[in-house]
Amino acid sequence: MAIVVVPALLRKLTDGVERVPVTGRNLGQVIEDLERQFPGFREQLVQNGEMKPSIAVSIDGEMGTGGLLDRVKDSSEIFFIPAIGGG
Amino acid sequence: MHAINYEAPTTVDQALKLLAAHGEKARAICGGTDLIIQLRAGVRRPEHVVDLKNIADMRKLSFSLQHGLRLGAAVPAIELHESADMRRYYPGLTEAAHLIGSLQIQSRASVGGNLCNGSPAADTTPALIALAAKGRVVGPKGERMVAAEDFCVSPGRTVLNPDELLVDLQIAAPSGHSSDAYLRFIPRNEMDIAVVGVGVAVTIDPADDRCIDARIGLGAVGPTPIFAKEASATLVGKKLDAAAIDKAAQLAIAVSSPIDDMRGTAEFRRHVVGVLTRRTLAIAIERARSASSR
Amino acid sequence: MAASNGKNFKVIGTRPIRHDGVDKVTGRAKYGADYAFPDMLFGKMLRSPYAHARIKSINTDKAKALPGVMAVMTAADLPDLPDRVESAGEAPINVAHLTQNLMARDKVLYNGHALAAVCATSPHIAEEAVALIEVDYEILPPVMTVEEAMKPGATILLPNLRNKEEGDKQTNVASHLQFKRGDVAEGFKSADYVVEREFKTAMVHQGYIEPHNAVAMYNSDGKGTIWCSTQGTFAVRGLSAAVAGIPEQDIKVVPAEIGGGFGGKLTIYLEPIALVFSKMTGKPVKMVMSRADVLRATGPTSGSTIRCKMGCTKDGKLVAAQVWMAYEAGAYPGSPVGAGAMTIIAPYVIPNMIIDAYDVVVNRPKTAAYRAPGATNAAMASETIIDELAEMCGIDPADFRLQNAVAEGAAQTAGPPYKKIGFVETLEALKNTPHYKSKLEGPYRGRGVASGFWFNIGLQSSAVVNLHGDGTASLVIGSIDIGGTRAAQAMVAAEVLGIGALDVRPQVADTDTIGYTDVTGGSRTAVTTGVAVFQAAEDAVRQLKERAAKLWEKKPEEIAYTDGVLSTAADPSKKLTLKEIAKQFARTGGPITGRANVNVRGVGPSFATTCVDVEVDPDTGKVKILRATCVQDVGKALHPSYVEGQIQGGTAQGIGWALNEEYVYDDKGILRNFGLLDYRMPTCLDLPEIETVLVEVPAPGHPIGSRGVGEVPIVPPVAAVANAIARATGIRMEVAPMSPPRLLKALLKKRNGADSQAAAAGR
Amino acid sequence: MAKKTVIETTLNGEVTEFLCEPRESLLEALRDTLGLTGSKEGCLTGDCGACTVVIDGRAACSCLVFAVEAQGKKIETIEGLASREGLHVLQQKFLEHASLQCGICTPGFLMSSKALLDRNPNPTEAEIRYALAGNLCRCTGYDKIVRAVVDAAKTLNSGARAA
Repeated sequence: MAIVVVPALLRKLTDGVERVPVTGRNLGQVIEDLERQFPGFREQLVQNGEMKPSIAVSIDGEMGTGGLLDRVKDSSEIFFIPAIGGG
Repeated sequence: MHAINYEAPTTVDQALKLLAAHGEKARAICGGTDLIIQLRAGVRRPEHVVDLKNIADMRKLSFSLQHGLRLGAAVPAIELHESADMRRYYPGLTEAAHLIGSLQIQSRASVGGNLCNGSPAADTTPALIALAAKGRVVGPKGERMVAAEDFCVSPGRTVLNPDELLVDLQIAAPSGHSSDAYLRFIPRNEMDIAVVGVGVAVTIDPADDRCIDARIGLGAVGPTPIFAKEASATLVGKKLDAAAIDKAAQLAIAVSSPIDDMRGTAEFRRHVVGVLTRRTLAIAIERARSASSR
Repeated sequence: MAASNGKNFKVIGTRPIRHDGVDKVTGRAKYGADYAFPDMLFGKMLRSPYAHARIKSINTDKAKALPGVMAVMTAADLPDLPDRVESAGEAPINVAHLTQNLMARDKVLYNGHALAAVCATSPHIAEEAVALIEVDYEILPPVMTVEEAMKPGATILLPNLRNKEEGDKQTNVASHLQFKRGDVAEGFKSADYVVEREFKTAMVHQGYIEPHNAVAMYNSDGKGTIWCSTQGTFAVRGLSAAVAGIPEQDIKVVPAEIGGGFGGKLTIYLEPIALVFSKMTGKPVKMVMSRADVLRATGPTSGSTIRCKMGCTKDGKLVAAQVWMAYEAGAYPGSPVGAGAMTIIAPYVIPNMIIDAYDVVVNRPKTAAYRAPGATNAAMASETIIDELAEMCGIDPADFRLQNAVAEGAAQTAGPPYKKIGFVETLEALKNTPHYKSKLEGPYRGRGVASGFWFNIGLQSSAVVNLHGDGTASLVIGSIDIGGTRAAQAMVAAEVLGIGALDVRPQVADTDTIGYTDVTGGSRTAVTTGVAVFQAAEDAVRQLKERAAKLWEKKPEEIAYTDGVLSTAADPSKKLTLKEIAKQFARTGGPITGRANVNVRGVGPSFATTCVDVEVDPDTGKVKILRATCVQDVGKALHPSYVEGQIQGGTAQGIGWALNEEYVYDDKGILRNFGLLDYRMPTCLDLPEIETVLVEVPAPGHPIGSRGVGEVPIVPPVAAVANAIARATGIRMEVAPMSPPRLLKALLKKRNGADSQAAAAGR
Repeated sequence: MAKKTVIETTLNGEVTEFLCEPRESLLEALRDTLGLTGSKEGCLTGDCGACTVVIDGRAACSCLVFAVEAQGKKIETIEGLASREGLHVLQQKFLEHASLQCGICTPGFLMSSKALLDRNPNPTEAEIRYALAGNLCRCTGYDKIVRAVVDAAKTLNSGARAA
């Protein structure tokens, strides 16, 4: 199963659990599974059918670019990170 | 910028007639490096701008050991530094003029304009005060001489009446063992307005190295440039050792009344007046001692 | 020349004269303000004299009545956009805040906030008319610091801003982020040395020499064109469409040359205003900011308060870090505090850490990006404390960093592991520089070291390579060139095509000519657009092979292309240079155009380590920079001269930030230093020669191995200067800039303290 | 509005006439009336030097000169720096040393440098830095600019001319 590493401030949704095993072949399915396990997750990450622009996703060390369609492997490690801009 | 009329007389008389005609509505301009900025900012709103740069008399810089210096009020600052006489006989004033803004500014701005702009932080004014410079002011009622230390009355205001002109600045030739120096403190190494400026002129007796005469001018530590009388007087007749210099520095601090602003705190300025008075005196004294080689 | 990543490059790494160079040294290059059209009008903004006020009424009658005035605008002439976060350009943006920042609706939130505009036949008349607009303000108390803004019961800037963490109350805290690892309490227990300090850094401006500008022409067919100096034409198109209420597809944005940006020209200020004025008047309209407008009302970067506590063992192993940081967002949310949090300890392996970061609105201009946004403030705190810990351990500051440095596999602050990075290499290279090996002697002199990290970003780029009949190529890209990236892109294409850098003519195209390309920012242009250019050139090469295959009756797989020559192993007699086959394009299928569009995933992050020697005037607190060296991992330098230039420029800006640059507001929240006389950027008399060392640890996944180079060099200097001052005077400065009044105060305090101790000791 | 006056000046060697309002700066006349946009507006207070031109042999900020003051003066701008023979040595050296990034300050630096070398063909680095202190560059850290001027002076003194 893929692992979602829960951001510090969202661990209130998981009673402090940091690493959550999830199922899903893409990011959208993973978030749905998170929502099933810990209701309230979706609204933290998704805004009208898309990843919130303020959140970036790292899957296996690569920054995602396909939003909810980004592929997830069984062995994947997924991080939600604040989006940053440069100068 | 609001609409203006521009006039460029070629004689002092023409200039005076224009100023008399326009009164408060006119403003004289030399380099314009202050005035044009003030017009854009709406700080001054004259209807008529009278350019003095085309008046030949006011563009003359003449020096002789007999008559001293006559510096036309419209002479660009850069010309002081380009004059061997100025560098040799008035190194302090020359340094001060060479510190006004950039070379681009110095090629326009004049020492006379620097004085007439009436800024407490003007670089050349403390140097003029140190040299006991007098300004020749001409108006409809004739001519009067105004000492540099009496010229400014408040920030941006001078003794000039609207119908008067500063034609030139006059400074006596230095006697054998005298010289001057100017230092200012700025956060960067160029381009800033003085946070503190100190001009010093000293004359010493080579026989016993005592001070015959000393004058200290201070900038940016009061509403106008300041002649530090007591600080100057305390040196006269004394051997110019560390103690004497320190006493003068303390008195210079005492006469300062600086303010807090974005360029420095009052506390900082008071401290630096002391520091710069010591440093500037040291330079001027050294120059005066070696002036004998003239 | 042999590349550090094993590849052999012929063009990459050389120093050709930039393609746009002659235009720029002859004054012919056209910047935004240089565009002019017949019958053009000029727009000027009315800006708030107050820091915080409610707009009760605006009367524009007198302004409209002034001869020469063609139109007057207020927020009522723009669509009232809902609170909605969109990703435009590189970072997410709230379009309601965006439009209110361009033209205040019911409240002005900072001194300089625009609330009306005039369009007239001359800029002078427009200025006079602006002065005739009458506004009735209800003045509100200004909130100028994060401390005031976060106090319970603080005056609220934005009524819709609510704190979801604590019972959904109105707040000035726009967001709170937290990063956590291990057990901080346990970590500090295991520390032999612990240092905790609170740092403040002032709000500073990018200081580009060219003021913001825009020229707009709206036609009767409902289509508009904007010429402007921007870091991103597509961002201008998207944001201007939203603010002006004009469909995006009806706007074309033409990139003028740009006179510096450093992040400050990623967003918009004038563009949609000029466009709406053009729509109102039917004439072309030019708007150019004054320098005062630029300083008062564009986006500087955040001032900040950072409490940082770090601990290490006596042999110099970092064991714990605890950080509380709050950044000024300005009038609307969006400070770079997130990046600050993710960079502050990024260079080090620290098993136990917790970082809390707050984005706070205050009555200052809405901040914009500035070169590695947020990272310089953060490094001032962490790198100062690291230096102090190294001193306590008696370990050389470079060695201390070396033994705690992150390398491939180590966890980043947000969790994911680093790939191949070159931090260790920059530290080792520094130790071998003549500068670091030299001895620094003399009173009140000190040497300071600091390091910095920056992510760099990828995003989207498009590139088109056209091959011409003479065997040369033209390159079309959408990435704005601020510092020589056009030349770098041409070199990438030339490398792949096996021709000379000057045989490729690069051109930055408008939004209707090239595919979508994200902003020039995040140090992405040379690197990410470089990937698009590389692939576009490869696409052209693929087609060249097909043409040769056709001529030689072979399969394309049998054709090789090296150094601009086509050949086939199947028949050594057959060879065609690019020039030769170019002559045959017509009879082999017509012109060849290679193209590529990319959305690049991981890009290589950058590390820099800077060493600064200073001399302090103990009587005035003035700091002289004696020598400065910056060592940076650049992956692979495309055009080394411009890479060095980026490093020197970033270092210079960092030194300005360290010594004298700061926004000075009075107690009413009015900006006092709104000109370049008193906003003191370094002149060439304030800086020494800035030495650079380019370390090349190739970035994995990049065809050339390049890393972004533009931003990271600004991260270390403030801390490096602080550390140098500490070594020179024994004083740890906690406020940037370390201006003469601040340093002198500290020097006198220390001296008097010493005196009173001496007195107490009866000496 | 005061009515416009005709100004006659020698601009880059050519006798030139233009109309201007008294409140217009020389910079405005050059850029907006004469279409010579090589001189740049950076601050309008004489602090950045981007508008530097040479008036009667001396560098000046054209933003702090009224256009009417140009009457009878000899004015050189960046547009006049290169000749039919090619680029001025300073221009060539600025390119070779990569002395520009965004390029907005470059015309001002070139004109200040020209004014310096015309008066002092053999300046020290300190003299160069002093002469350029009135020109702000935010991109380069100045280093490559100073190198270019040093090199240009050397080339001029060696008698060689670029292009």
